[in-house]
Formats: sequence, C-alpha cells, structure tokens
Amino acid sequence: MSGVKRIDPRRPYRLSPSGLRRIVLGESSGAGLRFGAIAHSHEKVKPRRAHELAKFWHMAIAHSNRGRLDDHAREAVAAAAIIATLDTGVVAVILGELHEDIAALGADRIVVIPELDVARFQPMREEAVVQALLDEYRPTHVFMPDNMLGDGDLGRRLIAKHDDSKAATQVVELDRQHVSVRWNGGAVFAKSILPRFLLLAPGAVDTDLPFVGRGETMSPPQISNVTEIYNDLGLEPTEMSNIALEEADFIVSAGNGVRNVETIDTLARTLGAAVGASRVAVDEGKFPRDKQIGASGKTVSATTYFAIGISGAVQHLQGIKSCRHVIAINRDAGAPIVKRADLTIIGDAEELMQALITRVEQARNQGEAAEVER
Amino acid sequence: MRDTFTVAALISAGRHPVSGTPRACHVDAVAMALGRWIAGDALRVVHAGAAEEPSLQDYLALGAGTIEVLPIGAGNDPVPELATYLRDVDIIITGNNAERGRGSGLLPYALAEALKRPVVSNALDVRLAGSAEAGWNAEIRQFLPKGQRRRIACPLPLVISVHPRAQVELKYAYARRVSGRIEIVASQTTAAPVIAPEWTMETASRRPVRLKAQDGKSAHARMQSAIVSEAKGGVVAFEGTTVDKAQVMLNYLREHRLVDF
Amino acid sequence: MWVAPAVTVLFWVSVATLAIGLARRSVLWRAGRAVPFTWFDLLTVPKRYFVDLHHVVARDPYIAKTHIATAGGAIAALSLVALNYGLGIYARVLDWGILLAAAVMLAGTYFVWARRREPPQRLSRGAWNRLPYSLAAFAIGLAILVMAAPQALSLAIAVLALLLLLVGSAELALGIGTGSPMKHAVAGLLHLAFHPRPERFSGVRSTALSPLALANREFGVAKPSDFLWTELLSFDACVECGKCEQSCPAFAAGQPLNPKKLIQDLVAGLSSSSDVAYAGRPYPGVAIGIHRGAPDQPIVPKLIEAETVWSCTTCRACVEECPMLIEHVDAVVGMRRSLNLMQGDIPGTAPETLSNLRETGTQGGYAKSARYNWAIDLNVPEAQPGKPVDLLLFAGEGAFDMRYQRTLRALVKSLKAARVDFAILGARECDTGDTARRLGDEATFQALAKQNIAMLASLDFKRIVTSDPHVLHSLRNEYTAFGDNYIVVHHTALLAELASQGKLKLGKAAETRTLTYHDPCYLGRYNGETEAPREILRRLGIEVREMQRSGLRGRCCGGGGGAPLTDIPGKQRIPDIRMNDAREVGADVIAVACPQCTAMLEGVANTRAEILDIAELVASSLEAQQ
Amino acid sequence: MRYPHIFTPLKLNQLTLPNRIYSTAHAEVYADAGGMPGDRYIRYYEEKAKGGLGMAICGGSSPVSIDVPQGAWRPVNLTTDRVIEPMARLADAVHRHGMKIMIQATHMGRRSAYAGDPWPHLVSPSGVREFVHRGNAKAIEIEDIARIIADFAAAAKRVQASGFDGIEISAAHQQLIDQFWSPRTNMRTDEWGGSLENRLRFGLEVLKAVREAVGGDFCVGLRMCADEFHDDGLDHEVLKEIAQRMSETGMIDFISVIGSGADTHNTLANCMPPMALPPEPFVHLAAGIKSVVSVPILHAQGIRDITQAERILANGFVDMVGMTRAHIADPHIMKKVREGREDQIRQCVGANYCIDRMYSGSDTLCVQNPATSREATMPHVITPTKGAKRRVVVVGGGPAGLEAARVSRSRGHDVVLFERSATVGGQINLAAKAPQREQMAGIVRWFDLETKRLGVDRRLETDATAEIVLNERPDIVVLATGGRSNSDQVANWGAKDGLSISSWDILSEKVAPAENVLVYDGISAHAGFGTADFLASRGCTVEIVTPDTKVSDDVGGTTFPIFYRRLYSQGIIPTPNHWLDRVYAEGNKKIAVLRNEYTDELEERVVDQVVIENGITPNTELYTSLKDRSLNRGQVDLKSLYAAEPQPALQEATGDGRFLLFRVGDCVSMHNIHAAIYDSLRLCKDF
Repeated sequence: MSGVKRIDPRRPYRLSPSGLRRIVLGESSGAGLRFGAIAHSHEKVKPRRAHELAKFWHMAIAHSNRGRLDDHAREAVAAAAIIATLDTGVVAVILGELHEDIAALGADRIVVIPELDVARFQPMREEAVVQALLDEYRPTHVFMPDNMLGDGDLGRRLIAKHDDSKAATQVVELDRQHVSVRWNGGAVFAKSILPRFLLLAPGAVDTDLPFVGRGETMSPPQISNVTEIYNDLGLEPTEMSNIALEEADFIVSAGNGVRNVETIDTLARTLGAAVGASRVAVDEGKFPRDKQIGASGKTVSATTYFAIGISGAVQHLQGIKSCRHVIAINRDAGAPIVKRADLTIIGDAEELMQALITRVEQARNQGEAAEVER
Repeated sequence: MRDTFTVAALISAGRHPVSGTPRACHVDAVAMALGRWIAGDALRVVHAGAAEEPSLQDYLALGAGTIEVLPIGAGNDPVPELATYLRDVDIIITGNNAERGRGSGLLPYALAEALKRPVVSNALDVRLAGSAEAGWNAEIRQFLPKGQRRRIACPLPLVISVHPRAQVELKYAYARRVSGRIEIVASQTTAAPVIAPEWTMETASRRPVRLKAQDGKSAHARMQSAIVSEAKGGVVAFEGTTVDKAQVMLNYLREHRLVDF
Repeated sequence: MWVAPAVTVLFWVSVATLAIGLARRSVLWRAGRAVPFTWFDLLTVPKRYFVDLHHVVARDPYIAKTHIATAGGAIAALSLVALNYGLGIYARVLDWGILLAAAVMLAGTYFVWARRREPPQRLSRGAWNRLPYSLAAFAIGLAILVMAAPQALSLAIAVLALLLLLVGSAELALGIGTGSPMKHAVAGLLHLAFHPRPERFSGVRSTALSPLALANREFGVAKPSDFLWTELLSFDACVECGKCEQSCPAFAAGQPLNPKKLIQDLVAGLSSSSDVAYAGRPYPGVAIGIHRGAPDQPIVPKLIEAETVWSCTTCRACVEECPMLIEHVDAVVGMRRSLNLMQGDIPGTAPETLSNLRETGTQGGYAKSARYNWAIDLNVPEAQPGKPVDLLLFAGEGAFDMRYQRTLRALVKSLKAARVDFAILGARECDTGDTARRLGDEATFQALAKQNIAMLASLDFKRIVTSDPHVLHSLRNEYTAFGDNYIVVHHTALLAELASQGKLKLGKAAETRTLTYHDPCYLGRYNGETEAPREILRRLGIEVREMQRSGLRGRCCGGGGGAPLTDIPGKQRIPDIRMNDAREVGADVIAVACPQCTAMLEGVANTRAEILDIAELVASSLEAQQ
Repeated sequence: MRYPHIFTPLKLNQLTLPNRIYSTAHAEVYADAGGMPGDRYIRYYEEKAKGGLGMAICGGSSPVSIDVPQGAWRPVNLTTDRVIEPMARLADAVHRHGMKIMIQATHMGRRSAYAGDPWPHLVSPSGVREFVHRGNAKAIEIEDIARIIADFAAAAKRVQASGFDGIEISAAHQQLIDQFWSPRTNMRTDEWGGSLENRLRFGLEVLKAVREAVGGDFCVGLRMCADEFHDDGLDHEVLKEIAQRMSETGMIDFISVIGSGADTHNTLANCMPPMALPPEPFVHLAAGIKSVVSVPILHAQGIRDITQAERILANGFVDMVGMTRAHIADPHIMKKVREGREDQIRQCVGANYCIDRMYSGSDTLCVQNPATSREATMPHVITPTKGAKRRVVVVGGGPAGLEAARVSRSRGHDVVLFERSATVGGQINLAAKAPQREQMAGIVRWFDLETKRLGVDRRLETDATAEIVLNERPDIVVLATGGRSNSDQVANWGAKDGLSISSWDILSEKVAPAENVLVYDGISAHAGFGTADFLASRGCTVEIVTPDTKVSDDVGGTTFPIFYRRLYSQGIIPTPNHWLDRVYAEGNKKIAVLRNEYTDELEERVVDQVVIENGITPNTELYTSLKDRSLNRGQVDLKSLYAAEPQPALQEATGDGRFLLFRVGDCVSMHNIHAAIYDSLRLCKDF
C-alpha cells in the first residue's frame, strides 16, 4: 500500500421520494447510500385520452399485416383518436390477426376479426362484418387507410353502399371540422366539411400520441354465412429480384463485412429477397450505385431487412427507418446497427450466411415434404 | 366467344400531368385496350361528358372505333345515367382513377352498386372462361403492392377497374383518329342534377398540414426525438455454433411470419 | 454465207425479246403510284450516268474500269451490230469495230470473272455468278462470227460461235423480261432518267423526306403498289453489289436489316415472287425463302418483317454508297409511315416517346418551360416578339439531358465571348418532330412543324443556330415544305465562321491527347457539312486522326431514326462498333457535334475514349485564355 | 433527367435561381478590418459561384447597428456606407458565374459579449442574460427600438445599393427579433411584449421598414427557427403560427428555417448538426412550416449529399436545400453533379472543424479541404504541371500521404504510395472507431476513391524501407509516416510492463476492454473522450482523468456537447485537474496514482485497466536513413512554403539516384488532419 487515499470518484446518493437522485452534502456513509449511475427514469406512463363514457363513436378500420398494423393503418387509428372529442370513443376494427397492443394508438375498443386476413380476398364477408359493426356503433366518422392492400377497396365498397357524397378518399389533410384532398392530379387542394367516411392518404397523420385508449378487446360480431361471389384463386409467387428496392418487402443488404458477393446473392435467392448494399460496399465496386441504401442512396421500407456486415452509420440507418424487422449479422457487438436491430447475430458474415442458406433450404424442403404428406 | 357477352369501356377526359394538354386518360386508355383484348371489335366505348372533349380524339386513334357519348354536364353525377345506359352490358371496364376532377376512384364502385353487381379493382389482366350455357366467369389478375399479384374469379356481369401497370400495348394510329366516330346518345334519365357537396379550392402551393395530437412533450423530449437515432435494443446472440445461430434467425423469421416455410 | 443474216435475225429477235420483256416489266413498275414525268427526262441519262453515277462507282476503281470495259464494250459492240447487221450493211470495216468492242468487253469480263472467283461477301451469287461466262460467250461468239473469214469458218465452229452469241444475247435480251441480272442495264438507265429525287443531280444534297398529304389519307407504304412507280423502277435497277450492306450499321450490328436484301425483297414484292432466288447474305437472323409478296399484298410481315423496317437508323450510308443511286431510306420511312399511321404498331419505347411528343412537345415528357433551365445562370436573353435579334438558339431535346447541357453551356459561353447577338427560345420551343418523322409518325411531325413555324413567324431574327444536326435537318430541309425557309446553321459552322472572322479568338487547346472526329450522319451525309468541325479543330491546333470511315462516308453511331427507341436487338451495339473504329486509330478523345452521337458513344460500356463536343473544346480553349 | 428537382429553377420575387441548392449564411470570419469583405472573402464566394452553386447567402449575423460588438466573428459591417463598394465587388465577382448572392442582416440583441469594440451595453427586450455568450444586456428602450428599426432599413438600402440580389433578415438563433418573439426573453408588459401580437410587433416593424426602403421588387427573406427546444421558449406550433403570420404580410419572399434554438451549449450544437446526429434531423420542422405558408421554404442542417437533397426536394419537404458545410468541403459540388462526377465530390463529414474554429474566434477552415478560403494561394483544382514529369514516392497512407499522392498525381507525375497496413487512412481509421465519430471515415473515402481514380500506384501492406523507396528511382520522396502512440512518454505509467495500455490498443481492438477502466487523457482533444466513449458503449465503467480544466477542453463548441451528452448518459466519471503520476499493480488490479494540479495532493484509483491517450510521437526512422542521401537533406524551405511558392530545391536536377526528400504531417510533429493535408497541398501543388 502506498498510503495514498483511495477514492471511488462516484458521489454517493440516495433516492428522493420522487425518485430523483439526491445528494446530501456532508453525508459520506450510511445506510441506503448508492453509487453509480442510475438508470434513466422510466418513460412516464401516458394518460388515458378520455375518461368519460362514450356517447359517440369514431371507427377505424384496417387490415393487419402479419399480426401488426403498418404505418398507414396506424395513422387511421390515430386519426380517429386525435379527432375524437372527449365524449367520443374510438373503436378499431382490425381485419386479420393482431399481436400488438393498439391502445397506444388511442383505440378504446378493439375488434379483431382474425379470419378476415389481408391475404384473402373476401370483400362481401368483410362488408357484412363491418356493416354489423357500423350498425352497432353508428360511428360519426369512419377512418381507413387508402391503400391497395384491401382497405382502399373495402372503403370504397362501403362508401358506394352508403352515400358517396359523404366521403373523401386520399385525404391529405384533416382536422376536427375539415378534410382536404387533391384534385386535378394534385394541382389543387379541395376542402370540405369532415365527411362520414375518410380514406386517408399515407403520411397525413402523426401517430405519436400523448395519450392512450382504453384498449378493451371486444369479441367480433357473429355473421351468418355469407356467400362470396368472388372466388379468390390465391396469390401468385413473386420474383423478388425483379422488384425495385424501394418496393421490395424483403431485402438482404451487404456491407463491407461481406467479402463474397455470390454468397449474398445466393442468400437473397434462397430467401426470395432483393439485394441492397451499404455505401462502403458500393464504393468498393462490389455493387452498382443503384443498390445503395441510406440517406445518400435509396430509402427502403421492407418488412424484413437483413443487414449483413453493415456497421450502421447514421446515414444508413436513415435509409432503413421504416423497415419493420431488422436482423443484423455483425462481427462487432458495439456497432450502431446492433442498437437498431431487432435481432443481431454476432459472428462471421460469410459463415453465418452459408449456415442460413443451408438451414433455409432444409426448411423449404421439409415444408415441401409436409405439403406432399398433406 | 365474343357474341356471348358484351363489354363496354368507360373513358374519361385526361390531361397530361406536366403540360395539361388534353389526352386520353392513361389508365382509361389501358382499360380500353384491355377491353379490346377481351371483346375485340365488339367492345363498346362510352364517355359520360361532352362530345367536344378534345381528348376523345386520342381514344379514337387508340382504336375506340366509335365512342358513345352520354352528354353529362359538369358537376352532375354521371352514375345514374351510366347505370341506365349500361344496364345490359356484361363487363364494364374502366381505369382506377381519373386524371381530372376528383379522381377519387369511387366511380366503378358507385356504378357497381347502382347496378347491383360485383366490382373488382386494380385489374392487371382479365380472362374469360366458361360458355353461354354455363355462364361466363372473369378471371382477373389484381395488382397488390410490393410486387404481389392476386387472381380472382368472378361471374358476369361485373365492373372492373384497371391498374395503370396492366400490360397492354397502346397503339396510337393517326388513321383511326380520322376514321373514328363520335356518337351522341340521348339522355337516359330525367334525374335532377346532384347537389355536389361543397368543396372549396385552393392552389396546392403549400404542404398539407399533418394531423398531430396536442402532445405537450417537453422541449428536451422533442429535441431528443429529432437528434437521436432510434434504438430498439433488440436481442443480441453471441453464443452457439453458426448452425445454432442460423436457427435463431430462422426462428425469428418464422415467429414473425416473415417467411412461409 | 448464212452467218451474217443469222446475226441479223438474232439481233432483231433479241431486240423484240427485249422490247417484250421491257413492256412486261414496265407493267409491273406501273403498279406503283403515278408521278408526273416527261420522256425528255431520258435526255438527262448520259450526264446522270457519266457524272453522277460514275462519281459513286469510281470509288472502286477496279470495278469502275471493269464496268467501263464490259458495258462500254457491250454497248459499242451492240451499236455496231445494230448498224452493221441490224440494218444489213455488212461492211467489213464495221466488223473491225465490232471486234475491237468485243475484245474490250472480253477484257472486261475477264476482270468480272477474276473478281467473282473469290467474290467479297457483299456480292450476290446465284445468277450473277454466270455473268462473266455469258458475257464472255457473247463477246467471243460475236468476235468469231464477225471476224472469221466465211471460208475459214467450219460449220461446227460457226454453229458453236452462233450458240455462244445466242447464249450471250439471251442473257442481255431476256434479262429484263425474266428479272435476271442484266435487267439492271435497262432499269438502271430508266431509273436515272426518272429518279424519284431528280434534284440529286443538280448538285444539292437531296435528303428531305417528302410530306404526306394526310388530308388525302396518304398514310405511307403498306404494299408494293403504294410506292411511286419510279421507286419500284429504282428497286429493279439494283445490281446487288452489296455496297449498301457493307455500309449498313444495323447489318454490321447483326440486326435483322440488310439494305440490299430489302431492295431485293421489294423487287420480289413488285414481281409477285419470293426471296427463294436471292443469293446474297440474308437479314441477320432471318431465314431466306419463307417470305413472299405481291404488288397488292401488305409488305409487313409476309414479305418483310417489321423488325427489319425498325432496325434502320436512317443514316443514309446505303444511299451514299449505292452506285445505282437507289433511295433505301425513303423506302424504309415509307413503310414505317404505314405501320405507324395505320396500325400504331411500333416497338420498344418509341410509342411512349411519340405520345410525349403529342402531349408535351418534348420527347421525354418534360415541361417545355424546363428546356432552358440550364441557361438560367448564364443570363441569356429569351427571344420575344417585337425584339429583333440576329441569332436564335434552337436547343432541341438534348437540352433536357445533363450531359448535353454541358455542350450547350459551352456553346453559349463561346457565343458570348464572340459577342453574338443571340437569344434562346425558352418555353416557346417545341420539338422539331425529327424523331417522329423518322419513326413514320408524319401526323405528329406535321403538327409539331406547324407549331414551330407559327412560333418562329412571331419572332424577328436572321438566322437559327442549333447544336443538334437533327434539328438542323428538320428546320433547314424539311420545314420548307410547310411554308418557311430559314437560314439554319450548325454550331460548328457558326463557330468556324466566327473564328474565321476573328470574332472568336481560338488559342491552342490544352487537349494533347489523340483525337478523332466522328461525323454525325445528319450533319455530314444529310447536310454535307464535314469541313467546319475539322476547321475548328485545326484552329485549336488539334490534329484529327481520321477514322477509316469518316466525312460523308462516316459510320453511324446508331442514334438516328429513332433506332435507340425501337431498340431492335442485334449481336452487338452500333456505338460499340464505332468505338472500335476510334480504338483502331488510337483515339483517346472523340470529338462530336450531335447530342445523339454523344449519348450513344458515351453509352459504350467498357473503357472508351472520352467524348467531347466541338463546342466544349472551343469553350475550354477560351477558358484557358482567360 | 437526373436530379430533376434540384435543377428546377426557383423564383424568389424577381430572381430566378438556376438550381435548388444554396449555401446559408454563416460566420466566415474572413472579413477585413472594419467588417469589409476583402480579397479572401470574395474569392471564397467566387469559388462557390464557379462551382455552379445557385445562391449563397453570405455574412452570417451581419449587424445593422453599431451597438453590436463585431470582434468575435468578423461579420460584414452593414452599419456604414463604406461597405457598399466592397460588397459590390463581391456581387460582381459571383454574378460573372451566374450565382445569386444575398446577405444576412441582424441585430444580435443580448447574443454577444459586451467585452469588445465598441464595448457597448447590449440590448434585449427584458435584459435577460444570455448564457452561451455571457451576454449581459439592458432592457431595450423605446428609443433603441426606433433606432434599430431604422438601422435595419438603412442596412437593407446599402445591400440593395451594392448590387446584391437580396437580404435575409435573421429572426433565428435567438437574436433580437426572436428575442422579442420568445417568452423566454421577452417579459415586457408594454406594446412590445405580452401577447403574441405584441411580441411580433418589433419584427413586423423591421420588415415594414426594410420593405419600404428597398421597394417591392427586391428579395427579402426571413430566417427563423422552427422549435427553440426550450420549455419556456417557442415551440413548433407557435413558430408555425408566426411563420404563417409573417408569410401573410406579403412582405417576405422566402423563409429559411432552422431547427433548434441556440442560446445554450446543448441546443447550439444542433444548429450545425455534427456527425453524431442523423441526416437532416430537422427537415420535419421545416416541412411543418411549409404546410402553413405559401412562400418558398429554404432549409439546411445535416444535408450533405446530393441524392439526399434531391430526395428532400422530391418529397416536397422544402423548396430549396442549403448545403453550407458541404460547400466548404467542396465548392464545386454542382459542377461535378452536372458533369456526372458525383463520386469525385469531397463530401462533408460533419466533423465541424469549420464551425468549432469559428466559435473560438478563428477563421473558418475545412478539416479536409485546405484550399477553402485560401483560394488566393491554394488551388481547388490541381492543374497538370507544364514542367518535367517526375517520379514521386510517398510513404504513408494517412491524410498527409494521401493528399501528397493525390496532388502529385494530379500534377501529372508518376506516383507510388506505400502504406504499411491493408487500408489507407492512417489515424483517421482509429478516430472513426469512436462511437458517434464513424463519419470520420468519410474523409478517407474521398482520398481512397480519388487516388484510385487518378491512378496512383498504391502499394498497400508494404513496409517501405530506404531500399524499397530508392529502388523506385524517385525524383521526389515525400514522407508521411505519421507517428505512434506516445503512451510511454512517462516511464511510471508502466506501458512497458503492461500496467497501462494506449488508446490505440483499445480503438484498434487489439486489447479487449476490461470492466473498470481509467482513461487518462493528456491531450484533451477528440481521441481521449472517444476512447472513453468506446469503452462505455461496450459496458465498461469508465473514469476519464485529465490535467485540463475540463474533459475534452480542446474540443469545439458544437462537439463537446455531443461528448457531454454521452458522458452523462453513460455515467462516465469526469475527473479534470489531475495528472497521472504512475500505475502499479496490486493483485489483478491496477492502481492509478493521480496528482491534483492545484494542490499536488495524491489519490488512488483501483481499476482493471488504465488506458492512456497522450497523442503521438513521430516516426523518424525512415527519414533518418534517407536524409543524408537526399539532395536537400530533407529540408523544406520554410519561406517558400509559407509564401505558397515552389520549393527552390525543385530546380535541382533529379533522377539517377538524386532525389529530393520532404516530410509532411505527423511524422514531423503532431498536428491535426487539416494541418496534415495542408502540409501536403502547399508543398506538392508546385511539384
């Protein structure tokens, strides 16, 4: 021992009744003293939007996609809640399975009809179910995303059934009193009073809400058999390599951690994905410039994004902002992509890609075998 | 085949998005070409509006042959007229959005509703199967986003709205423009003009205002949301063999239904 | 002795055969549309033959001399036979003349034979291969018959000689009636007399397409009989020498076009036959023997595939090379017009371009007001009615392309340096319609032409300058048919003029790399301007390393006639071929003078020479002086 | 058409701008004495004009009144008619190349320090002190208000008289106009305070006076903030309302929007977003303003890439994009875009060397482009030599070596570049390892692409010895061999015994981080905190010790707030004012002995790892072995070098074993990136 004071430089503190760090001058030891940084206080719990009993209802209707709502659908629910007055409740009608809590979007009641999945075309059944709910709730306003996934179609069917003069499609702007839509190919805004049916253009609503809804799950209405005049013959398999990156739903993307371009191409083929690249990989000449993803390249919105050997510079992260599931393969657990990713596998990119290719091929073959048995 | 069902293409006045020049509304022209593909020369081409509309000339050049014009004043609802006029037509085919006016994409639905028949939207191609005795079935390939396509079968009569990406060749021949004819059809109904809901116009020189809840977020929180990249804090897998790790990835994909195997 | 009378008989039989043949053939030609003509036109033949035609033929001295010997000998011999035997003079002195002529002809046929022993690929075989033999037979037979003393002539030899003469005469006399090779002699001479572009012979470059009277429902050539009869006649004049084939860029690129075959197919069409007998190289990738036609049957696709018609770049290299002065490009455009106006059937992205032209007045579907966006920071005045200006700048479609904007900006800087009083057209400018016209869309071309003519009529100017040879061609040569004549200069000509007047002080360019100059077809062949660009380069102190095919005979870049739009696939791309030409002379830089050439040559994928417009070289020289 | 939105002209009043990219007003710190734009100032903007920029707004915070001290950032002095003539020269210079130019005019109010000529009493609506500039102010009087409004009008008239294309009135950065707007600074109870209408009065009066002075056809814009990010300040919704009201007056022709207030260290760092921030962090705020006004919206902040700019314009977020720092890094962006040479653009990385220098009162310089603002002597475009073609051997692929190779090659010489490691970049590669500093690699990216494009003979993974160098038969040898970590400067730190390791060991991942780590930073620049941040982000408990008065004391005003955000959020313990005396082992622990600078008192820390950042010491081995063999004995003629003239030694006949030897960058003595590159440019431009 040198005889020199040994000091722990962290100042001792206790927690105040309100949970703040409290440092008492002069206090150097004693019970309850703590050292070290405290974890950031938890995010405040958001309040309920309305506590009154609902006299009126707003209804949001949207299809889910793989158990979740996409941004556009979320906007419809949020719009219903933002526009709602305190005596108005928000009922969200979700067609298809739902595996997330949408009370955060302001939904007071949630009606999930799992069998009306977006993958199936069954508009008559959907219309019947929604009609039953419209009859039940008599909503003053109905909000739907105006998309080509089925909501735009269903919405127009409902509007045609009711009264198309009380409707607006591709709504770009709305408040409690008005809607605006674009006419003449976008040259003018046309403004009118808030109609009963609103099909919203994407991006019209900010879904960041300061409140939550009650989030009660309601059982779906029972509909006696509806004979569907339309016969859904199913989806056609898509060839991902033909799809523009901006439109692709599944992307595998290579950074400078990827040495072998062939492997990533094989992986993309195996998974049915489009191929993208980071700027570094493009600079190295491994990929053409039009494959570059990021602020200085393309902005993508795939449901699934594999970032392989990509460290995740802020520019790159900007380009994948609206990707829903980000899976990273990286050697460095400290890389920024790890914070963004939903799942990160630490290891060598080449080895992991090979292993994944093998595993997926196996799985596919097993799947085919299972199909045959059935 | 073509004797056994009738097809009418519904066309609207178009304007070039950049120059504003009158032209065939692109998606309606595509619909007309698709209609021609189904029905050949028996295709009827119908326009609700003014016979003087200059863009009709383009439709003639694109092979309309004869255009039947239902005179409808501006601001009037064309649906009742069209419904009456086309009540015996088996397939009404039209574009999914007009280039002028509201372009709301509601017309095919309103028309189907008025005629109490099914409607299929965003068609990329249409094939007919069946016979006069057994009844005709239309098989439609439907556009879905992200490269997906769906096939739907539906019995006649029906209304089809067409997606602009439908793969048809538009063949513009000047000689047909000269030889084509425009015929004005007598008014079908005596329905009074619709009182259009009140829309006020504003030149679109600003961005639309985004609907946002009054959130009362703290200044610091607002700043953080702008300057800090999103951190999800997802799962990180360090351990295991590469095979195990591949399984972890596959499990994730399956759990979130991102793959179908 | 019976020999002399036999020759007389043979002569008159041959004349009669020829007359019948000619009559039959002319019936086929007259299936074409009427066109006013006078028989006095026949008087023009000697000049047209010996000057204009010979000018082309003389590019190949071997065949020129061969042809002079063979044809000259034959014609001299025939004339003398006509005199001596036809009229029954039987003068011995004339026989000496006949002998001399026959000897010359025989010498000629020797060289024909020699060439045909290992003939170049471009030459057709088949019936053409027997010509040296049949013509030699004629010369030898004739020589023997007229010169051998009757007593020295055994019957066997006499009969043999007579047979030889008979064979030779048959070749000459039956040729026209049966459509065999020697028809070119008569059809060729008549074609010279009744050429569809007579102004070609008055020293001007006749390259403008003739307008269609759309109001009269003239919609181009759908069937052989839609051609003018003079055009049908011109097809019959073809000697299948294949000079056109050799010069055709589309053929070289392996696209399904061979101008020689095209003309021969049209011959088959006018004579209701097929291409079975065709003995030259085919359209690349298209089999021979499965196509046939008739004067009143549609040409496409039974006689000629549409892809053949759409492969042409309208570069006129074939026309430039044709010793028979046939107008292949007119035929191609004629057929395109019908396909376009009657059926609207056009491949590739051409339909989109044409609808853009109709709907926006630009090929790319841009706002016309955006055409001069590149000029805003250059502070160039915009032409206004009532504000006189010396020079108008007509930028063309290249103005929307960021690459060509560099050329235009360089041009503007040079004009400013030379203190030229000029103005840009701004949103007034409409596409000239050149591309539409080459693609057969005469209706759109005429509509655009009318717009531009009305626009130009509202402005007060002396001349128009353009950096786009296609614009130059339309304004200078083709708008005249619709009412107005403009003085239009290409930017290279203007810059050369300014330099020679001392208004533009050109110093030595900093460019030290090896440079070659690529002649744009629409500047060179269409407008005869090959000198001004070279003059500028000389003034810049740059030595031009000429490519093998340059000047009026320059090789096309592949960008004309809407070919990049119809985009008919071949084995390679035309600009790649041109880039190889540049590589052969070791060029690091290719100087160009056309937006299409720039785009095509810059589109070459691998390592390539740098492409710089003449205007860019001028501007960089000016900058270096500052 | 490529970049169709960027190259769509924009009309502002009577002006037509050729493209939608501009550079925003920034404090150049280039003006001559008395705030007159001089030769350096004019050349700086002329270079942007040559480069094809659509418009520049110059003179960040140029004052209209004399009670604003002008020493700190040397703005253009709009208070006197003397400024008209030099401004006219500036306008002429840029107009020759088709660029439009405007100037920002302002009154700073309290946003300044009184301690500078003319030692004024600052004014502010309610006399509230400003923190960042230590700005003490009196409450403004009615008479002052009238005077300043008139000053604005007079200044605008001067701007117009000089031939400028417009004026931008600043109501951003919490200067006087927005000091009136904001309840944070305006507590007045008279007609100039209280209600929003009253608070807006001063700005509106200014606009009225300006408009009256310049007439209807002169372009007048307003710069304003879109969210002050202070709870007691103006938020986005209020500022939207203000923008709408301002737009509706019809007196302004554009609004240029800036996200974030600027009167605390933490908010100020947002204004010129450093590399740690995501791209275009505040574009949503500008878009928010655009949704309520009909005048064009201009916006900058974190837009460094042309594709990014095109996308922002295509989405209709704003009407014109500012790329200010981007043009400091490369004034020829637009020309390169026009010519399809995007990959040759030297892209700003957001290192903020420029702005951090400005905040310390120095002239604006670019970390990676030493030619910027030195246009009189340093070329942006290297032209080929007219003299002999030489063989140049460069040793070392760091920034100095890369620049030497690039410039020499551009001069037309044969260039061989030796680099020991497998990649070029040298110490920048280490700097880029620090969290939030990855963008530093962008500096290397450009050099990497350029040296490859130009055809420099790059010999990577080659440890050049004197023999290897001389085998190349060089005419000129440029040594840029850099240095090595100086963590063994003090023997008691125990580097040799493995008691301490260097920051290089950590950043290069040669040594794995331990649990409790003491980082000793003897330099106080970016590397020390970068290392601490690297460790903390990997879960270590970190204390950073420095003898300086505060951690990262030598890091500029827009960078240290980023460091401190991370320091506090990760619980890094800052211990300034202490020296590291020695390190010794105790069991498996390391004991660091610290000495207080001011009391000399010692104290100890028990940690698992001691990491030392102590700068570098030059590598001189190769120099020593070559020096005596070279013609010039390795000497750089300083007089010529500093005068930007050719080295006299270049006159000597070289070849056949006769060569010149020069040293640049850290292998002479430790400098920064800018200095290293500048060393090479000024030396090699005359090769």
